[in-house]
Order: sequence, then structure tokens, then C-alpha cells
Amino acid sequence: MRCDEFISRYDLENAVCLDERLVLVKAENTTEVSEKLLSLSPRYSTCVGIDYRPINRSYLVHHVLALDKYGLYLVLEARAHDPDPVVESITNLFPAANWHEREVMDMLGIKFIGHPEPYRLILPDDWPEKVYPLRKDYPYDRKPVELAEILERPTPRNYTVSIRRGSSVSEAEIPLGPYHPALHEPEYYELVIEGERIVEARYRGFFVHRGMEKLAESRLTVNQVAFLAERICGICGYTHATAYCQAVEEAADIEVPARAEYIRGILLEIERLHSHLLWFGVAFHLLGFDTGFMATWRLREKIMDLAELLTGNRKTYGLNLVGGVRRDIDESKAHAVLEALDFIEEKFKKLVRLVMGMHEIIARTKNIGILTREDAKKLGAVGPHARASGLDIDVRRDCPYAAYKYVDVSVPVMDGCDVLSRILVRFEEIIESVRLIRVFLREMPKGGLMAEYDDIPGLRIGIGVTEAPRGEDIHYVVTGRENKIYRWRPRAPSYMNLATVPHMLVGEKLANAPIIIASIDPCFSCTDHVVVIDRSSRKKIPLEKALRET
Amino acid sequence: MEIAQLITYFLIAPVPILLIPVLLLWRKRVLYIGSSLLACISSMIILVLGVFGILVSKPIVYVFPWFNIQMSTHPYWFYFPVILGIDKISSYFLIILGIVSLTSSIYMHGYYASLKRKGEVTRLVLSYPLLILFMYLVIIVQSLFWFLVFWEVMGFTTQLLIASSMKRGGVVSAMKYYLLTKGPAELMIAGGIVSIIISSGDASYATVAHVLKSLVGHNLLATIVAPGLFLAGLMAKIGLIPLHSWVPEAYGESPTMASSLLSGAASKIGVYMLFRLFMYFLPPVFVWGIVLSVFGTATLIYGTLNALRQYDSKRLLAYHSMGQLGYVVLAIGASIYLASYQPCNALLSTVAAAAALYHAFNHSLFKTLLFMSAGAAEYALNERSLDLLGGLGRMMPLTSLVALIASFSISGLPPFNGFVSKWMIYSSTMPCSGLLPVCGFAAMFISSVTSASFMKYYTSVFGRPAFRSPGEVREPLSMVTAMMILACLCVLFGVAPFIPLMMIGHSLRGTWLHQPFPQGLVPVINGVALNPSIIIAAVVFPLSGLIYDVAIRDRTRTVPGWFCGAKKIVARTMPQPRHYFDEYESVFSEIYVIGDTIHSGLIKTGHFVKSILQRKSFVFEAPLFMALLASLLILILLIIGLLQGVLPG
Amino acid sequence: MVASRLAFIKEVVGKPVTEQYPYKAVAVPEGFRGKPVIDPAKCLGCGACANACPPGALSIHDEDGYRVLRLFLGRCIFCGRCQEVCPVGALRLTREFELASTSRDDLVQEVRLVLEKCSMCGKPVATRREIVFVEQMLPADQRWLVHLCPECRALVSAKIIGYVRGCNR
Amino acid sequence: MTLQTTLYMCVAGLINALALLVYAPLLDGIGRKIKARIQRRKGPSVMQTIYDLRKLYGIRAIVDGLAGNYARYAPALSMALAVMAALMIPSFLPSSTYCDLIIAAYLLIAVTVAQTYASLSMSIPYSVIGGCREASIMMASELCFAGAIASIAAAYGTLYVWRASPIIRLESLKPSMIIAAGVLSIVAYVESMNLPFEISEAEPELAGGTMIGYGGRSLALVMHSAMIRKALFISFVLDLLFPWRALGAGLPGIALRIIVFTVLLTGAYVVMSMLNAVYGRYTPGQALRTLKRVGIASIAAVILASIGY
Repeated sequence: MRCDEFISRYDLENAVCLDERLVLVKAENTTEVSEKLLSLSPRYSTCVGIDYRPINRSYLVHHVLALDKYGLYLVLEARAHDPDPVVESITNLFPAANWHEREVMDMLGIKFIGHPEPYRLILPDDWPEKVYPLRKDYPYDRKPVELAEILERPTPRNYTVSIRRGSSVSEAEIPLGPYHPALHEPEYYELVIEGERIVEARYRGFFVHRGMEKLAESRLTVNQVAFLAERICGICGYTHATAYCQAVEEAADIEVPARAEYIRGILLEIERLHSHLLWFGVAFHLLGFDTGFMATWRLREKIMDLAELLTGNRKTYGLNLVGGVRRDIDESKAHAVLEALDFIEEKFKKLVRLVMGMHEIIARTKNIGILTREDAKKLGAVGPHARASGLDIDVRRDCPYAAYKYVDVSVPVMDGCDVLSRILVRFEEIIESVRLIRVFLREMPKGGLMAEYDDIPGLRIGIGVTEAPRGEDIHYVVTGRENKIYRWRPRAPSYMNLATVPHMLVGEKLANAPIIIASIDPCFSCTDHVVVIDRSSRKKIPLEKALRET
Repeated sequence: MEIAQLITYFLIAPVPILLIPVLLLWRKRVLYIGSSLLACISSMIILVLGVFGILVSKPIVYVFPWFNIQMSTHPYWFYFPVILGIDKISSYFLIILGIVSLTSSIYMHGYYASLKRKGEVTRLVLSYPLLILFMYLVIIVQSLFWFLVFWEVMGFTTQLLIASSMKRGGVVSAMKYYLLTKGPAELMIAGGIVSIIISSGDASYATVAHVLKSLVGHNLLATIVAPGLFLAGLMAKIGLIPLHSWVPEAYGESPTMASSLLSGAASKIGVYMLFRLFMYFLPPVFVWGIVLSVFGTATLIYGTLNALRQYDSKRLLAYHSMGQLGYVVLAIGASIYLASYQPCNALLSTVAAAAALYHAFNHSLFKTLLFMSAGAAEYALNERSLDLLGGLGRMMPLTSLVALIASFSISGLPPFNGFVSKWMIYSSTMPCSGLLPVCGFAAMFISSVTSASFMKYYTSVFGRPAFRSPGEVREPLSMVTAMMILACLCVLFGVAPFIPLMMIGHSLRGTWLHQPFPQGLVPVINGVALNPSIIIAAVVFPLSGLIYDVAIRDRTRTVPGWFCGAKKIVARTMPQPRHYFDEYESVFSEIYVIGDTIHSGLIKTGHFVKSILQRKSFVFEAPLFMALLASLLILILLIIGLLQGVLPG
Repeated sequence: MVASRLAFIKEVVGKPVTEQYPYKAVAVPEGFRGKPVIDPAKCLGCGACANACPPGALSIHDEDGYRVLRLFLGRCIFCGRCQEVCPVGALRLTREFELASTSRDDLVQEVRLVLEKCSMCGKPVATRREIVFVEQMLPADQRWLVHLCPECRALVSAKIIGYVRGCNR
Repeated sequence: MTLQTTLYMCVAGLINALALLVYAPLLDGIGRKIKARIQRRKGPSVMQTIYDLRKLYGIRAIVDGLAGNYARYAPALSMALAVMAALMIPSFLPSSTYCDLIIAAYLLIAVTVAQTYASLSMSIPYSVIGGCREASIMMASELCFAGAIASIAAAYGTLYVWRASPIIRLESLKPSMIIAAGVLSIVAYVESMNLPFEISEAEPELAGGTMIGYGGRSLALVMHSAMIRKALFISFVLDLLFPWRALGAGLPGIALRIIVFTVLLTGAYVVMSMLNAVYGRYTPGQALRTLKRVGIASIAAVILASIGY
């Protein structure tokens, strides 16, 4: 449904339509409006805080809500004014908004009234108070100091999620991370166990901060940010780049040539194949089944070779620019791709069939790590994780982009809500993306690769959404003047899914913790990228205090 | 004058222990030193008497001539002279008693310091010597009637000792003990004794042994009723299921010396009587073999598997002493079974009997030692829950060393003493047909459970880092000495089994086992009996020492533990001992079900006890129970009299 | 069950795929984006590449009469934007990827180009090559303008205009 | 028993022990190679484990500083026990003729027990949990092991290995013995830390588990003794299963035995590591449940044997 129809149907006052799938609702009273919106059962997507003072001396807070069944995105705008910006929190209405609002609190110092746990989320504990790195008056290359007085300051209790069921007379805490064989990136889970049973799980993340947003807004030009965006994630980088480019293209009304869209589609699916195969390998390894791990990664190697052939690089494709792509796919390459795909599909199907016949693998995944449909919806889970819990959402179908506009995607949905169904969903997706690549290669039209466009108009809002291998990946862009970006806020899918992990861990056996954590295919660096650089060496000490206090 | 004659005059020598309460008149230090000194002396005397009893050839018997109650001359009426004496079997148990009481008397001196409650010392000093003395008397008395009398008093003093720390738990458990071992059990023992006396016509052991042998087979009373009642009573004393429920409370709640004395010596007196009943009085009866083996096996399974669940140090040990006594009873049963069941190798029955005595001794050694170590931990941290103990290995190195030896011994690790006796039990039960292999299998399986549960005990008390530092803890010299003696004995009996086996060989004379204890059990090289545990000791101790010395000792680098880079307060991250084996218990829950049903039944008894307790203190209840007891005793006499009339012969 | 395990072994077993990498060279396909190299013979020093380079691996600055184009591979992300924007194809990405080195200097490439001085004020205008390159794009009568710095050019052209208007005082 | 036989026993035992000290790590290397080939890797050379051990022995002993005193001594003790077991249990040479089932079993268990005491005394939660798992597995597998031993003893009325072996005799075939053979081989597989039963060192959750408190020389000792124990467990089972007396006596017999034994032992390792490669890891609950089923089978074996079948 087009968005003007939408507005007219649900007569939303002071709503404007930014383009055919983006509605902007200016709200005086945020909670009131969002209560009204609840009737449309929106999915909370992300929240962007913008320091708009240079333009009109106020801060903007944009809550982005996804209306999957209308294929629309709805931006709910709230204003806040100097000197102490304050807006209403909507976490009570949308529990998924919890982290996002806390992040805005950390980064721009906008207070959210009525937030259930207004603790520091992203900034390290030794970050000084009242220093807000994403404000425009904070230079991007400045490092905060004053550690001496900070260490005096009682550290806030900043476990991101802490779930507890039942009560235990005697509890023992097992640290899982920051450096643990089960986790391939620095994260911290604290498991309270009784014997082998987990009775409480706490999560602490955001250790891998790289300050990309600030960098993009301050130093880079529009086309350079595309390459920065690709480096958000080592596994699903290309989808980030695509989302970013789409956001800018939408903001500046650039028409991307069809062939470029097809090429983007092919590369996105190749990336999905790579990511899922990699995940299968990791999952098998965590189940102690290393032979399966090796077998899967042998297949993944083939995909890497394909990427190298098509883009000139094994992982970071670096093919996107605003307005199109940089390389074409000729006949011979297409042929090579098709051959490789046949091989991979045949091998992988056989492999998975055999593995699914192994009782210990099934026993360790069936009814393990349950996340109910309700919880998944409440916490805004996305991607295969959500689809395994019976949520039928997929951006490629609900709100199609790139080449998905031209073909229809079949979305596998299971309601096992457990690790096994997450495995099966990903298996289905691999088969599906093999099919998609074939279709794309067959139907790819002739034509140019880059759109012709002159300067990007300033202060235009654009949203680029892609279905990353891990779920909905959304990039929010406000264009700036002289070929720069005023505000860029990427939100990786793991950001939503990580919040669900402690819910799944509680009540399980310790031996199942690694596979449960891995079952959402967590991409920590994806999630953590969005923050100002800090010195990790300092992080431990206050974390200690936090641990001791809780 | 002959030595046997000479010794008879020393039978009364341990009595001066009764002087201990007099010491209450003096200052504390005098009391502490004096009491443990006196107790040591009399324990020494007991020990010496036991050794002599083994050495001298003739049995030492002394009859008090002036103590005879002459009655009328009706055929069923009889007279009971007080007969004191030491024969081989009683001397063996005298040695056990001597060692246990000696060590716990030494231990007592250091332990006084941890008795803080008002009047605790007094009660202890009053009851402790009495218990030792009456245990001694019960062993040396040679007449069933007086056995019953001394037995009663021993039970009473035991109960005083258990309750001596007037803690609620202690008193409750004392009541439970009272109800179980005094109420029904004493009645049964009384009934058993009475029926034996009736059927044999005399109370002195010699006559009884002589007469019963001839009666068994064609006299229902002598074959089934008397041993049955007697056995039932003894079961309560030893703590076999289903009459075990007093054991964990009594051992757990009472002061350390009390529990070490109870599980070390008092329970052995039950074993002693069991042994005497089935090996001396009665000829091998197949049924009793089966009954004893089954009850023994059931007890060792139940006791040990429940011990695995415990997280209170003393209760854990208490359940284990149930289990270990199960081993002993199984061995006795096996011996009877093998002797009376033709297809089996009769030689093995001797081995089984020897194993029973051996394991009884070993259990006294390491269980006393373990209770003492638990007491030391309590002394240091004033804490009994394994969850909160820990880190004593650094503060009490010697205690931790002896505790390790004891844990290895009770787990039956070669070359310690537990291994030898368990090895004998298996090798007598397994290689034959019928019931025994199953029992042997259960025993071997359970010994692994034992070792697992002592991994838990040892490591959580002495192994892990301390949670809260107890400040400056020093292990009192007396405690360490006592434990050291026992530890050395544990090693000695493991490395040189021929010492106890020699004693056992003597003690087994006079039983119905005809062939002496076979040297052929262990391989003989040029006539020298060579026990594997000697070889193992000769290799393992020096070799490990060498490796430690060369590779590890001076060159060890100690590093802080690794917590995934999350530096934590250690205490909070340690898993809790109470949950160590949760998985195992949940998977093998079926085994627990039976025991739990029995237990839940016994809980009711406990509530009954409570209800009594809330009304009055247990002491005032005692006379009442005595009266009840007497009346019931008469009743049984009448019944059995009638029975006699009915029965043939 | 055993059958499934055997089937699995049969499925996965085969000759080893381990590559003895450092001892055996690894082939990379055509169009692989490897180490960029600057052809000093072609480079104009126009700075288009430095402008486009996302990580700022390419930088350009003037020092005593020379224009220095500096490429630091330590920062390079091998995106190949420089190759795309270079007007003369002086920059291209090779297929070489083994760049590990013990000294930082091995990762640096520099091109020094002579700067042309303004024929009036003598300030540096642009590299000589750049000027030559521009000259042949312009009509012959305007080429001389290229040799002036922007200020002088503005001044001169203003003068000319004034002269044509015929109002010179 | 005469003096010569005693001397022979000592010498043979020593030879066995020395041979195993070297051959056990080599077998481990072979196992790694096999697994690698199944995973289509080239894998390390078969000598790799020996190299690793040599390197570790070169490093000074490292131990968790907060652990109890025993933890320092444990590696030496477990090594000594392993060597003792190697002296007792007939492996390459038919060493001690009076090695009986109980002693062998206890020595084999003792190595694990000595190590588990240590891993439970560590201050590191992973090590403690690993120790708990180790102990639980030991209890469960001991159920099966005891069953097998009891049934063998009951079936042949002896505890001596050399009298009992081979437990499966074609002239008098006993069903209980067939069960016992199966149970024994399963126990050997479980006790030698193979997947899916390798849960006490489960890398994903426990990050090395029982070994984590050790480093350098003490780690080498622990690992080495574990390898020797593994090899001994298998040779114990081989002693019981294979009809050694069929090889004849005297020097040719002994030579033949050495060859056959080496082949069988290596073959067992190959098979085990192949199985190892195609299994995932059980959770402790699953492992115990599986062992419980085996245990029930072994109980059946005991009952059958005790009534003469």
C-alpha cells in the first residue's frame, strides 16, 4: 500500500509522506501517538537521535517503526530542546526500544522520561559524565580523559539484560567471556548455575566500539561512507553497504539502473550463502561435531572463490557506490557461478540430511533454547531467529528492494521456537538463495551500472532496509550539505536478537549455552560498531565494580 | 603363675576411667589434660588386654562367684553368674575399641576448646568415660544376660553423649536413637536373648555356643526366632536399613569425638555381637547367609548413594559409615552363604569372614579419622556445610594430608587399607554362583560412588580456595597426633596386610570355619606371601615422590586462575558442592526412589520424637521407657514360654 | 544408526584439501584487487585519487618545489577507487597480496613531481605534467593562461577585459 | 611361584611400562592423523603428540595458585599410578600372571580418581565442573565395568585375567559373556575420552575443563598418564577378549603375541578415532543416560552369569 493511502486510511494528524514507503509523523505527545499506532501492531525497528541544533536549535528523536504487513516504515519524530533535552520514553509500549533509547541517552544526552532501566549501555564505565560523543560540538578525534575522578564515581549497574527465574539457595557464577572459546568475539555472559542448570543469565556487550557514525558524519564524503559501512561487519558487510547506498539513493531520489539492482541482488544472496554456511560450521563445532564443521567450510570456501571471482575480493566486496555498482558480471563469470552453485547445493543437501540423522545432534538442538512467538515479537527479534519462532517477516518480501522487486521470494517459517528449527530455517534459506541467484542470473537485463546524478540535496531523510543473513538491517541517513552525511545510524540485526539470548538461556543446561548463544548467529561487531572509540584497556576495572555490586 | 590367670585380674583395670568426672572439681586446664590422660591410660589398658587376648593361647575367663542369683530348680529356671572374659574374637574388637578410644581421647584434649556452650564440657565428661567403659564391658562380658544389662547402659550413655551438646538437633537425634535402638530394638534383642537362653538353658557364651549348634535345624525357636529377633535388634544398632534413620542425625549432630566413637567403636560392637551370634553360636544357616548378604548390600547401596547427596560434612560421613558397615555385614553373610552352599568354594567363606573383620577394623580407622578431620574443619571455621567450607589445605596442611589418606582408603584406592579389605570382599563374593556375584557387583559399583563422594568431601573442605579467611588457624597438636596415628595405621594396614590378617587368623579359630585363614589367597613367592598392595606401595610411593621431586616441587610456577578474562571474586564463581552430582542423581533417580520411600516413612517417627521432645526433656522419658521395656520383656517371656510348650523338642 | 555414520564417512572422506600455502603459491583470479601501484611515469599529481580514497591511504602535498603523492599501504583497503578516478591510468591494482613486511617503509610509495612556477608571481601552480596535460586540451590561443596561478590569471584576465572595454586609467 | 617367574614378571612389566610410555603418545598421534584424514585435512604428523609432550616437559610446571596443596602433587601421583598399572596389566608381554581383574580395574580407575581430586581442588569453575562431569561419568561407567567383571568372575569362577581370558569361548558359549564383551569395549571407549562422551574437557563450554589448572610439566604429566591409562584400558580389554593362549608358549609365542597385540591395539585406536570423528558431543545428561542403558545390560550379564549362562 502506498503511504499516502495509508495516511488517509488511518487519519494520522501531522503525518507527511517522505516517499512511497516512508511516513513521518511529527508527534507533540509521543506516547499518545504510539499508543494509537499500537493498533497497527508495528515492529519496533530503531531509534535515531539527531543533534539538530545547528539547523533549528533542537534535538530530534526518530523512532522508526516497521509496518511489515503494509510494507511501510513509519518515523515517529519527537523534539527536545536545549539545554537539557528531554523526551518521553516509549519502552513501556515497545520493550524492544530499551537498548535504542539508552544508546541515544549515552550518545546525545537526551533523557527519556519513564525509561524502566536508564543505565549506561554503550559507553564504557570510565567514560566521563556529561560528555556526549555524537553531539555536533564534540570533535571526532578527541579522546576523553579524567579517569582518576571517574574511578571514584560509583559505577552504574549496567547489565544489558538480566533474567532470573526460580530462586536458588546457593549460586555460582560462571563467566562466559569476554574471551571464551565459545564466543568468537569479546562479549560477556555471566551465567548463574546450579550444578549444570542455568538459573540466571546476564549479558554485557558493546566492547568492540569503533566510532563509525562519528567518523562518517565528520570526515568522509557520501561515497566514501559506502566503504566504511561495508566494514561494519566481516561477514555481512555488503548488505550494510547496500542498505547505506539505498538510504542515500532514497533520500536523493536516485534511480538505480536495473542491471545494477540485479547485481546487488546476486551479491547479497552470495553473501547470505557464505554467512549461513559459516554459521552451520560454527554450530557443528559447538556441538562437538568437527567433521561436519570441516565439511561445511569446504563448501563455504567455494563461495569465497565465487566472491573473489565476481568482485575481486574474498569477503569485502567493495562494489557499491551510491547510484549503482562498480563491476559487471559477464557470461563466463555467470557460468562459473552456476556450476559452483549446482555443486554446493547437491553436496550441502546430502550433508544436512546425514547430520539430521544423528541422534545426539537432534537431541542437543530439539526443544533447546526456546524463544516463544510472543517473546520474539515483544523483543523485536528479526531474521531467521524470528522466523524460527513463527514470525513471518522478511524484508525481501515485505518491503522489496534491489532485485527482489522483480522476483518473489519464498520465506521459510517454522514454529519449533528451538535451536533445531533455527538450523532448518537457515537450511531452507540456503536452498532458496541458490534458487534466487539462478533466477537473477537468468533474468538480468542489459544496461548501465551507475545512475547519473548531480549533487546530493541536503537535510533529506532516507531509510535503507535490507534483509541481512541475520535479519533486518536498517540504515537511517540524513544527508548533509557539500556531499557529506549529516547523520548516519546503521542498526544491525544482531542488535535486536542479542536481547533475546538471556531469555533463552535461563533454565537450560550449561552444556547447551554455547549452541544457544550461537543459534541467533550473533554478530557482535555488527552490533557494537556504532560507538565512539574508547580504550578497551580501561574497561575491566569498572566492570569489576559493577560485577561486585550486583 | 600363668599369664592367662594373671590377666584375669587386670580385666577390671580400665575402670579408673570413671575418675574422670571427679576432675570437674579442678580448674579447666587440669580437667582437660587429666581427663584425656585418664581416658588414654584406660584405652591403653584395653588395647593391651586385647593384644594379650590375641597372643595367649588359653581363653581368659573370670567368674564372679559371689554374684549368683540362685533360683528354684524348675527345669526352665536358671542362674546368671557374671562371667567376664576375653576370647579371640572379643580381643580383636577390644583392639579396635582400644585404638579408637585412645585416639579420640587424645583428640579430646584439643577439641575441648571448641566446646563453647554452657555445661557442654560437663555433660561430655560425664558421659564419655561411661560409654568407653560400658563398651569395654559389653565386649568382655561372657554371659548373655549381663550382656543385655551392659548393652542397656551402654545405649543410655551413648544417648547422653549424643545429646551432650544441648543443641536442638542433638537432642532430637538422641531421642530418635532412643526410640529406635531402645524401644523396639532392645525389646527384640531381649526377646532374642531370652529365647536363646530358654532354648539352650544357660546364658554363658560357651554353653550357648555348644548347645545351639545341636539344636539348630530341628528347633524353630533356636533356628529362626532367636537369631531373627537378635539380628533385628542388632540391625538397629549397626544402622542397617530399614532401622538406619537415627544414624545420620546421631553421627551428624553429636560432638566430634562422640560421632567418631560411635561410628568407630559403638557400631563395631553391634558387628561384634552379630559375628559372635552367627559365627560362634549358630552353625552356618543358608537362610541367614542370604538375609545378611541382602541386607548388607541394600544398606551399602542406600547409605552410599545417599551420602552422595549430602552437603553437610558430618552427615555425609554418617551415611558413609552406614554404607561401609553394609560391606561388613555383606561379608559376614557371604561367609555364611559360602559355608552352607555346596557349589561354592568353602575356602572363600573363610576369606569372606576375614574380610568382614578386616573391613570392620579398617572402617574404624578411616572413619574415625574422617570424623576427626571434619571436626578439625568445624574447629577452624565453625562451619559444617561443604558449600561454605574450603581452603583448609593451606591452613591445616597436616590435617589435609591425613584427610586425603583417609579419603583414599575409604575409596579403596590401592595401596591403602580399604583396598585390601574390599579386594577380599570382591574376591570372595564374585567368583561363585547364585546371589553373591550380584552383591559383589553392587559392592564394586558402590565403591566408585564412595570415591566420587569423597572427592566432593575432600576437595570442598581442603581443596578449593577459602571463601572467608578464618584468620590465624593452627591445628592443635593433640588433634594432629590422634589423626596421625590413625593415618599411619591406615597406610600400615594397607601396605602390610599380614599384620591384621594374622590377628584375624587367630580370631577366626573357634568359629565353625575349619580351615585356617589361607595364605594361598595372595600369591606366594618362595614361601613368602606377597600381597599386591605391597608391590603397589613399593612402586607408587617412591615413584610419585621421585617424579614430584624431580619435575614439580621446586620448579612450580603458580599462576592465578583463568576466568575468561573476567577477573572475579573466586568464592562467588565456585560451583556449589551440593550441586556437584545433580546430573548423576537425576539420571539415576530410580535407585533413590526406594530409599526415599523408606525414609519418608521414618520422617513420621521423627515428628513423633519432636512431639515428645516438645513436651519433656528426653531424660525424664527414660525411666518411663524402662518400665515399658520391663513389662514388655515379661510379656515376651510368657509368649515364648507358651511357644516352647507348643514347639517340638 | 551405524549405517548413517558409515554413510557420513563415505560422504565426507576424500583426498586432503589442505593447501601448503606458504610453500605453494595460491592462484588469484583475473581482476583481483591487490596491492595498488603508482606509475611515476604517467602520474600527473592531479590528486583525484587522494580525493576519492576512503581511508586516506593516498595523500598529496607540496614540499619545496615538488608535489608529493604518497600511498601508504598500511591504510589501504584495496577498494580500487583510485584506479577508477585516475585520468591517465597511472594507478592500477595488481594481483599481488603478500604485503607483510618488517619495515614500515616497504608499505610506502611516493611520487615526486616538479611544480611549475607562476610566470608572473612565481608561486607554484601545478605539476609540469599536469600543465602539459591541460594545455593540449585547450585551444592554442589560451594555453599560456595555464602557466599562471589562479590569482594572477584572474588579474590578467580582468586587465584584458578592461583593455577591451577601452577604459584603462 | 618360583623365583624365575617372579624375575620374568618384573622384567616383562618394566618392558611393558617403558614401551607404553613411548607408544601411548604415538597412538594418540595416529588417532589425530586418522581424524584429520576423515576431515580431509592433512593433519599433523603422527609424532606430533610426542613433540607436544617433549615441549611441555621442557617447560617448568605451572599450577593454579589458589588450588589446594594436593593439586601440585597430583600429576606425579597419577603418573606413578599409570606406570604401576602398566607394570601390572599384561600389554605387549604377558607380564604378571596373577594380575586379577579387581586390581587391574582399581589401578585403572585410580589414575582418573587421582586426577579428578586435583581438578576439583582448582579455583577455576571450569575445572571444577569438568571434575564433576568426570566423576559422574566414572560412576556410571564403573556400573558397567563392575558388571562385566562380576559376570566374568562368576562365569569362570576366577578373578585372574589369564584364567578368564578369552571370555568368549566357542566350545562353551555363554550369552552373558557376549554381553560382557560388548560392555567392556563400550566402557573402554567411554573411559578413553572419546566423543560423544568427551564432556569433561568440553572445549565449547568448559574451555578445556579438567586440564585447565595445569601448565607446562604438570600438564604434560597429566596428559601423558591419561594417554597411558587409555592404552592400558584397551589392552586390558584385549587381554580378556583375545585367545592369547592359542598363540602358544615359549619365545615364538611371545614374539607372536607382541606382533598381534601391537596390531590389535593400533587397530583399536584407528577404529576409535574413526568413531570419534563422526559423533557430536553429548550433554552430561545424555552421556549418563546412555551409560545407564549399558549398565542395565551389564546387570543382566551378571544375573545370567550367576545362574550359569
